[in-house]
Amino acid sequence: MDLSIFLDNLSNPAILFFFLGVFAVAIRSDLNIPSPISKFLSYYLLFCIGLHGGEELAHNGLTAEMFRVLGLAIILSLVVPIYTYFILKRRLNAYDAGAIAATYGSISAVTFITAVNFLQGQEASFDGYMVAAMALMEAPAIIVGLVLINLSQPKTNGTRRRRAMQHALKEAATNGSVVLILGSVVIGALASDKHLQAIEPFTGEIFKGMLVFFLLDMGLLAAKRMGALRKQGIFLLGFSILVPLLNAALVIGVCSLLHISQGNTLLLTVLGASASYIAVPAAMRITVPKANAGLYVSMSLAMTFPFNIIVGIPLYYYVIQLLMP
Amino acid sequence: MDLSIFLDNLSNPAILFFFLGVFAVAIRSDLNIPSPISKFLSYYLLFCIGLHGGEELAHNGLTAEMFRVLGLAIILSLVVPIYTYFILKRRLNAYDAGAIAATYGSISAVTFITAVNFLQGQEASFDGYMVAAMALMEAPAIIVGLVLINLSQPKTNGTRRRRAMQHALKEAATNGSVVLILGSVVIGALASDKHLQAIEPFTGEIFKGMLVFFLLDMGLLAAKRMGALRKQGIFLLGFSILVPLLNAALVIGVCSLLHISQGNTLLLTVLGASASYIAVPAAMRITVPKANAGLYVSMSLAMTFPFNIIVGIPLYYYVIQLLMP
Amino acid sequence: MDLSIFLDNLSNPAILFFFLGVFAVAIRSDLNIPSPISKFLSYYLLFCIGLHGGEELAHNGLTAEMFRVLGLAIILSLVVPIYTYFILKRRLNAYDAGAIAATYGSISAVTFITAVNFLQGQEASFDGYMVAAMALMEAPAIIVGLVLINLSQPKTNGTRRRRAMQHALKEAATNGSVVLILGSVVIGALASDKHLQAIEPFTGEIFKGMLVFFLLDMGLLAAKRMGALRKQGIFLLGFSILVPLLNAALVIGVCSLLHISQGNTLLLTVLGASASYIAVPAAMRITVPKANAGLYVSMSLAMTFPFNIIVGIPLYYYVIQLLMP
Amino acid sequence: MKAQIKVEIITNRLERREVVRLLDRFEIKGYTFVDNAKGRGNRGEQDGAGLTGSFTNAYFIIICEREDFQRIKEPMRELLTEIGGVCFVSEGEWLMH
Amino acid sequence: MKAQIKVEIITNRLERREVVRLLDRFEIKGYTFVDNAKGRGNRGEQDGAGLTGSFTNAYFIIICEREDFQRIKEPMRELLTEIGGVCFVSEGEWLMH
Amino acid sequence: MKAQIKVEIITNRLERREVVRLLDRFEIKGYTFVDNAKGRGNRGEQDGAGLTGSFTNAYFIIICEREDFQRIKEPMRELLTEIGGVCFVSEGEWLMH
Ligand SMILES: Nc1ncnc2c1ncn2[C@@H]1O[C@H](COP(=O)(O)O)[C@@H](O)[C@H]1O
Ligand SMILES: Nc1ncnc2c1ncn2[C@@H]1O[C@H](COP(=O)(O)O)[C@@H](O)[C@H]1O
Ligand SMILES: Nc1ncnc2c1ncn2[C@@H]1O[C@H](COP(=O)(O)O)[C@@H](O)[C@H]1O
Ligand code: NA
Ligand code: NA
Ligand code: NA
Repeated sequence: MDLSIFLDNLSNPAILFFFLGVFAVAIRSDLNIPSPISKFLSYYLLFCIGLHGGEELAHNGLTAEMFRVLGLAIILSLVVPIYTYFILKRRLNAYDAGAIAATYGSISAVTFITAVNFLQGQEASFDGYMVAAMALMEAPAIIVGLVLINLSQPKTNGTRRRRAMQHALKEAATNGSVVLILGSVVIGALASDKHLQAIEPFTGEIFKGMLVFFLLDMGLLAAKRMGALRKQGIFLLGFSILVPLLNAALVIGVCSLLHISQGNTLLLTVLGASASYIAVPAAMRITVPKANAGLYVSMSLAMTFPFNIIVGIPLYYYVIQLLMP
Repeated sequence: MDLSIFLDNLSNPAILFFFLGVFAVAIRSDLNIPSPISKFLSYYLLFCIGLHGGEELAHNGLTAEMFRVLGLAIILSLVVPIYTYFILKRRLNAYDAGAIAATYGSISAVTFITAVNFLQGQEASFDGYMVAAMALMEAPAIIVGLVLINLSQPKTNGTRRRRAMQHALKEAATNGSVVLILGSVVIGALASDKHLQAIEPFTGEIFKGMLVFFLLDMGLLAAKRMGALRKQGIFLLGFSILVPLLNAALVIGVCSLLHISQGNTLLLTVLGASASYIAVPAAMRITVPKANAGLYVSMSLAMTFPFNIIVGIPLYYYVIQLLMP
Repeated sequence: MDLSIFLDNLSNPAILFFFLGVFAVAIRSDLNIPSPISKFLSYYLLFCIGLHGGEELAHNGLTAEMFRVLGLAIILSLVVPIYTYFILKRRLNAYDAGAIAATYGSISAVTFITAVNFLQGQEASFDGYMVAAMALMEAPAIIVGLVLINLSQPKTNGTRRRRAMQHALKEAATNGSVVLILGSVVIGALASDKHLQAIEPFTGEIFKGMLVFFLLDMGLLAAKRMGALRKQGIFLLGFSILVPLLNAALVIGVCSLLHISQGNTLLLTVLGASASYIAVPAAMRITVPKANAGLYVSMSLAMTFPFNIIVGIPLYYYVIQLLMP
Repeated sequence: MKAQIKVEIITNRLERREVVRLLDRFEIKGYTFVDNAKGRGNRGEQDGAGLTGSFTNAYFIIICEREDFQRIKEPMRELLTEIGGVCFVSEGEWLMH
Repeated sequence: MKAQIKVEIITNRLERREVVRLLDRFEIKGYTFVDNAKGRGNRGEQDGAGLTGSFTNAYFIIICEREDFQRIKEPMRELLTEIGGVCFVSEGEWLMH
Repeated sequence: MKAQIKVEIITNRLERREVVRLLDRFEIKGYTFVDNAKGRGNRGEQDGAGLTGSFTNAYFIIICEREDFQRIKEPMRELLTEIGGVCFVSEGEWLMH
C-alpha cells in the first residue's frame, strides 16, 4: 500500500496545526482563540466555499451527474440517521439516540473544506455543485432525528407534536451556517464574474491560510471535548469511528456504480462520513434539551472530526483510486 | 432609461450580501457577526480608505478643485442639519429634531466606500481628497445639531450651555472613527511609497472582499433596526428617503455649475445623501441622552443606508452622466 | 551622522500608526480595538513569523552560526535578569525587582517582528533560526526571576518552594504565545513546501498590513499604560531606557567578536533590548501575585517598547553598520 | 428608595429568547442580561467552547415588584424544568429617579 | 465577615466613565463592571447591535458601607435621571481578608 | 422556594481555575461566572487592556446552602489573601424545579 498520500496529508500545515491545538490543550496551555474569532473564521470559510460553489454552478449549468449527486446526498442524509438511530437505541435513551443519529446524518462543513483543500493538493478536480450537496445535507437529518424521537414517545397530543416539529424545522432551516452557505451559493451564482474576480484575493488567495489558522482552533476545541469522551463507554467510541467508515464504504460503493467522478466521490464520501458540530448542536440544544449535548458534540468533534481529517480523507481517496480507475 | 447600471449594481456581491443579511433577520435566523468583528471590519475599511486617500493627496498635491470640493463639503454639512431641523421641528421635539438633523448632516463612511467600489466597477476616476472631504463632514453637523437644540431651550445659564457645547465638540472630534479616518489620511500622505506598497495586499487586494463580508453584517444590523421603523409614522419614513434625494439633487446641481468631475460629484452626492450611524449616535447618546436613539439610528441605518446603496448610488450616477457629459 | 535611517523608520506606517494610537488615547478618543481582535492579531503575527522561521530553518539546515546565536540567546536570557535584579533590588522589594528583571530578560515578539520588518525595508538578510532564538528567550528569564525572588525569602519549607518553581515553570512553558511560536516553527520545518506556498498569501502577503494595523492597537495599549508611569520615579523610567541600551551595547559587542551577520546581530540586539509584556505578565500575575503588575507592564509596554521601535531599532542598526563593515 | 426584589436567572444562551418571551407575556418591562456567562450545573459544564454558543449561558437580572414575580413564578419554574438553569430571588431597594 | 451593602448600577455603556467619575469624586475605591450587558428599560431595547456600543449597557457592582452609599445617593439619582438606568441596593456580608 | 445564599467572588481572570479548583475540592457543584469583568480594588485598576487577560477580572456567582459556604469560607479567605479580590455573601430564595 502506498503511504505517500497519508504522509502528504500529514505534511499539510492545516493538519499539523490541528495537532498543535490538541497538544496545547494536553499540556494545559492557555492558548485560546477568542470565540468571536472562531465564529468569524467559520463564517468566512462558509462564505468563500459558498461563493466558489455558486460561481461554478452558474458556469457549468445543470448536468445529469449533478442531479444524481444531489439526489444521493439527500437520500444519504435521510438513511444515515434512521439506521444509526436503531443501533444507538439499543444502548441509549431515545433523546440521546435521536440527537446522535441527527449528528451523524448531518455534515461537517470544515471536514468538507479540508477535503476540498486535500483534493486541490492532489490536483484532482471536482464540481461546484458539491457545495450545494453539502448545504442540502445539513438540515434533513435534524428533522429525521426529531421524528424518530417523537415516534418513540408515548402518544402525545397531536397538535403539540406538530408544534415541536415546526419548531425543529425552523431551527434547522434558519441556522446561521445553513443560511450563510446557501446564501453564498446563490450569490456566487448570481453575481457577475467581474465582481467575483475583484474579491478573489479575499475569497481565494488567503483562504487556505485562514483554513490553517482555523484548524488550530478546531484542535483546541476538539481536545477540550476529548476529556468528556473518557467517561463514555467503548460503544460510543467505536460508533464514532465505525459509522463513518461504514458510511464511507456505502457512498464509495454507490458512487462507483453510478460512475461519479473521483473528486466528487471523495467529497460525497466525506459528507457521509462526517458528523455535525455546528448546525445540529445548535438545533438540538433548543429542540431536544433533554439530550446530553456533552455526548453528541464530543463524539463528532473529538473523535469523528480528527479521524476524518487525519486518516479518513486520505484513506477514502486511496480506496476510491483503487476502485475507480 | 438604461437600467444596466442598476442591474450591474445588483450583481455586486456586496449588495447581494446586504440582502442576505436582511433576509436572515427576516426569517429569524441566528446568523450573527460578533460585535468585535463588526468593529474590526469597520475600522479596517476606514484604515484602508484613509491610507489610499492620503497617498493620492500627497501625489497630486493641492488643486483648485480640491479646495472647491472641500469647501462645498463643509458648507453642505452645515446647511443640511439646519434646513432639516426646521422641517423636523414641525413634528418632533427639539431633542429628536436636532439629533436627526445631525444624523443627516453627517455622513456614512460605508455608503461612501460602497460608492467608491461602485466607481471602480464603472472604471470611473475620482480624487484622493474625497476621503478628506468625507472625514471633514463627519463632525460639523453634530455641533450644528447641538447648537440648534440649545437655542430651542429656555434661556439657561450661559456657562452651562458653553460646557455642554464643549462636551459635544469633544465627543464629535474624538470619536474613534473620525480619529481613525483622519489619522489614516495623514499617515497615507506621510508614509513612503515603498512602505505603502508593501502593505497593499492588505489595504488594497483583500479590501473588496472584506467590504462584501462587512455588508453582510450591515444587512443584519439594518434589518434589526427595521422593526423599530414600523412604529414610526409616514413622516419620518418619507423624510429618510426624500431628504437624501433632495440633498443629492442639490449637490449634483452645484457640482455641475462648478465643473467638478463626475467621480468626485458622485462621491460628494453620496456624502450629502447619506446619514451617519456611527459617529453621530455615539456623540448624541452622550450629549443629548434625551433624544430617542431608536429613532435616528433606525432611520439612517434601516432606511437611508439601504436606499442609497441599492437605488441611490446608481441613480445619482445615472443622473450625473446625463447632466455632465 | 546619517539620519536617513531614522527618517525612513518614521515614514513607516507601522510606526506612524503606533503614534496615532498614542495620540488617540492622549485626546481621550474612544478609538479602541476589541480585545478578541488584539489577541487574534498577535497570534496571527506569531503564527506567520514562526512558520517562516521554521521553513528557512529546514532549508538551511544546522549551521555553526546558528548554534552560536542560540547559545548567545540563552545566555542573554539568563544574564540579563540576574544583573538587573541586583540593580532593582536597591530600590524595590524582591517581588517587584524579580518581576521586572524577568520582564527585561524575556523578549517582546512584536518588537522582534517590527525589526524584521525594518530589515526587510533595508533589504538586509537574516536567518530563519532567529525566530527560534526569540522563542527560546521567552521563558528562561521567568524562571530566573522566580528563583531570585525565592532566594530572597526567609527559608521556607523546601517542598513548598519546589512546588512554586514547578508552577512557574509550567506557566512559563505553556504560555499560549510560547506554544504558538514554537509550534509554528516546528510546523514550518515539517510542512511541505507546496503546502507552505499555498498559504503564502495569508502568511506573507498581508502580513505587513496586519502588522501595521496591530501597531495601532499597540499604540493604544501603550498609551493607556503611560498614565501609570507618571506616578513612578525617575529611577524606573531611567531603567526602562538605559537597560535596553546597555543590553544592546553588550549584544552588539559580543556579536561583532563572534562575526555574526549584520541582520542576525540586529535581531539579537532587539531581543536583548526588548522587554516582555505578554508571556511574563501572564506568568507573573499567577506565580508572583504580590508583584505590582502595573509597574512591570507599564515599563515594558509604555516606555521600552516605544523606545525600541521608534529610536532603538534604527539606532542599533546604525551602530551595527558602523562597527561591522 | 423603594423596596423591590431582584430576580436572577441563569440558563443556556440559546434560550434567552424564551426567557424574554416569558417576560413579555407577563408584561415585565425591564431586564438586563449578559450572554457570555460560563458555569456548571446539573447539565454539565458550559465552558463557552464551540462555534454556536451552545455551551454558553445567559445571566438575567430583573428588578421588579414581588407581585410581578408571583405572576411569572410558575411559568418560569416550568420553563426552567424544560430548559435547565437556576432562578434566585433576593430583596433590596431601588433608587428611584 | 463584615456587614456591607452592594450597589448595582445598570446604565448605557457610553456613560461608564461618568459613573466612575462620580465614584471617584466620592472616593469610593472599589468597583467592578461588565460592559457588554444588554437589556430593556424605559429607553427601549439595548440589543448590543451597532458599531459603537451605543446600544449596550454597563453593569456595575460596588460593595461598600451604607454610609458610602448615602453620600453618592443624591448625585447618583441626578445622574441616572439624566442618562437613564437603574440603581439597586441590597444587603450582605463581606468576607474580609 | 428554598432559602439559599448567594456567594459572589471577584478576582483576577487568570485565577479562575484556582477558584473552580477550590469549589471542586469542597464539592460545590453549581457555579456561574463571566470572565470579562473590569474594575478597581486594592491592586489597582483592571481595565481589560493588554493581550493576556492579566488586567481582567472574573466574576463568580455561586448559589448554595449556608453550610456549604461555611465549609469553603476559610480556604476562600486564604486564597483571596494570596490572589486578591472580594467575596460577598447575601441571602435569598431559590426557585426549585
Ligand atoms: N448552584 C448554582 N450556582 C450558580 N450557578 C448555577 C448553579 N447551578 C446551575 N448554575 C448555572 O446554571 C446553568 C445551567 O444549570 P443546569 O441546567 O443545572 O446545568 C449552569 O451552567 C450554571 O451556569
Ligand atoms: N427593571 C429592570 N430590571 C433590570 N434591568 C433594568 C430594569 N430597568 C432597566 N434596566 C436596565 O437599565 C437599562 C437602562 O434603563 P432605561 O434607562 O430605563 O432604558 C436597560 O437597558 C436595562 O438593561
Ligand atoms: N469594593 C468593591 N466593590 C466591587 N468590586 C470590588 C471591590 N473591591 C475590589 N473589587 C473587584 O475585585 C478586583 C480585585 O480586587 P483587589 O485585589 O482589591 O484589587 C478589583 O479589580 C475589582 O474588580
Ligand atoms: Na454525515
Ligand atoms: Na449627509
Ligand atoms: Na530582553
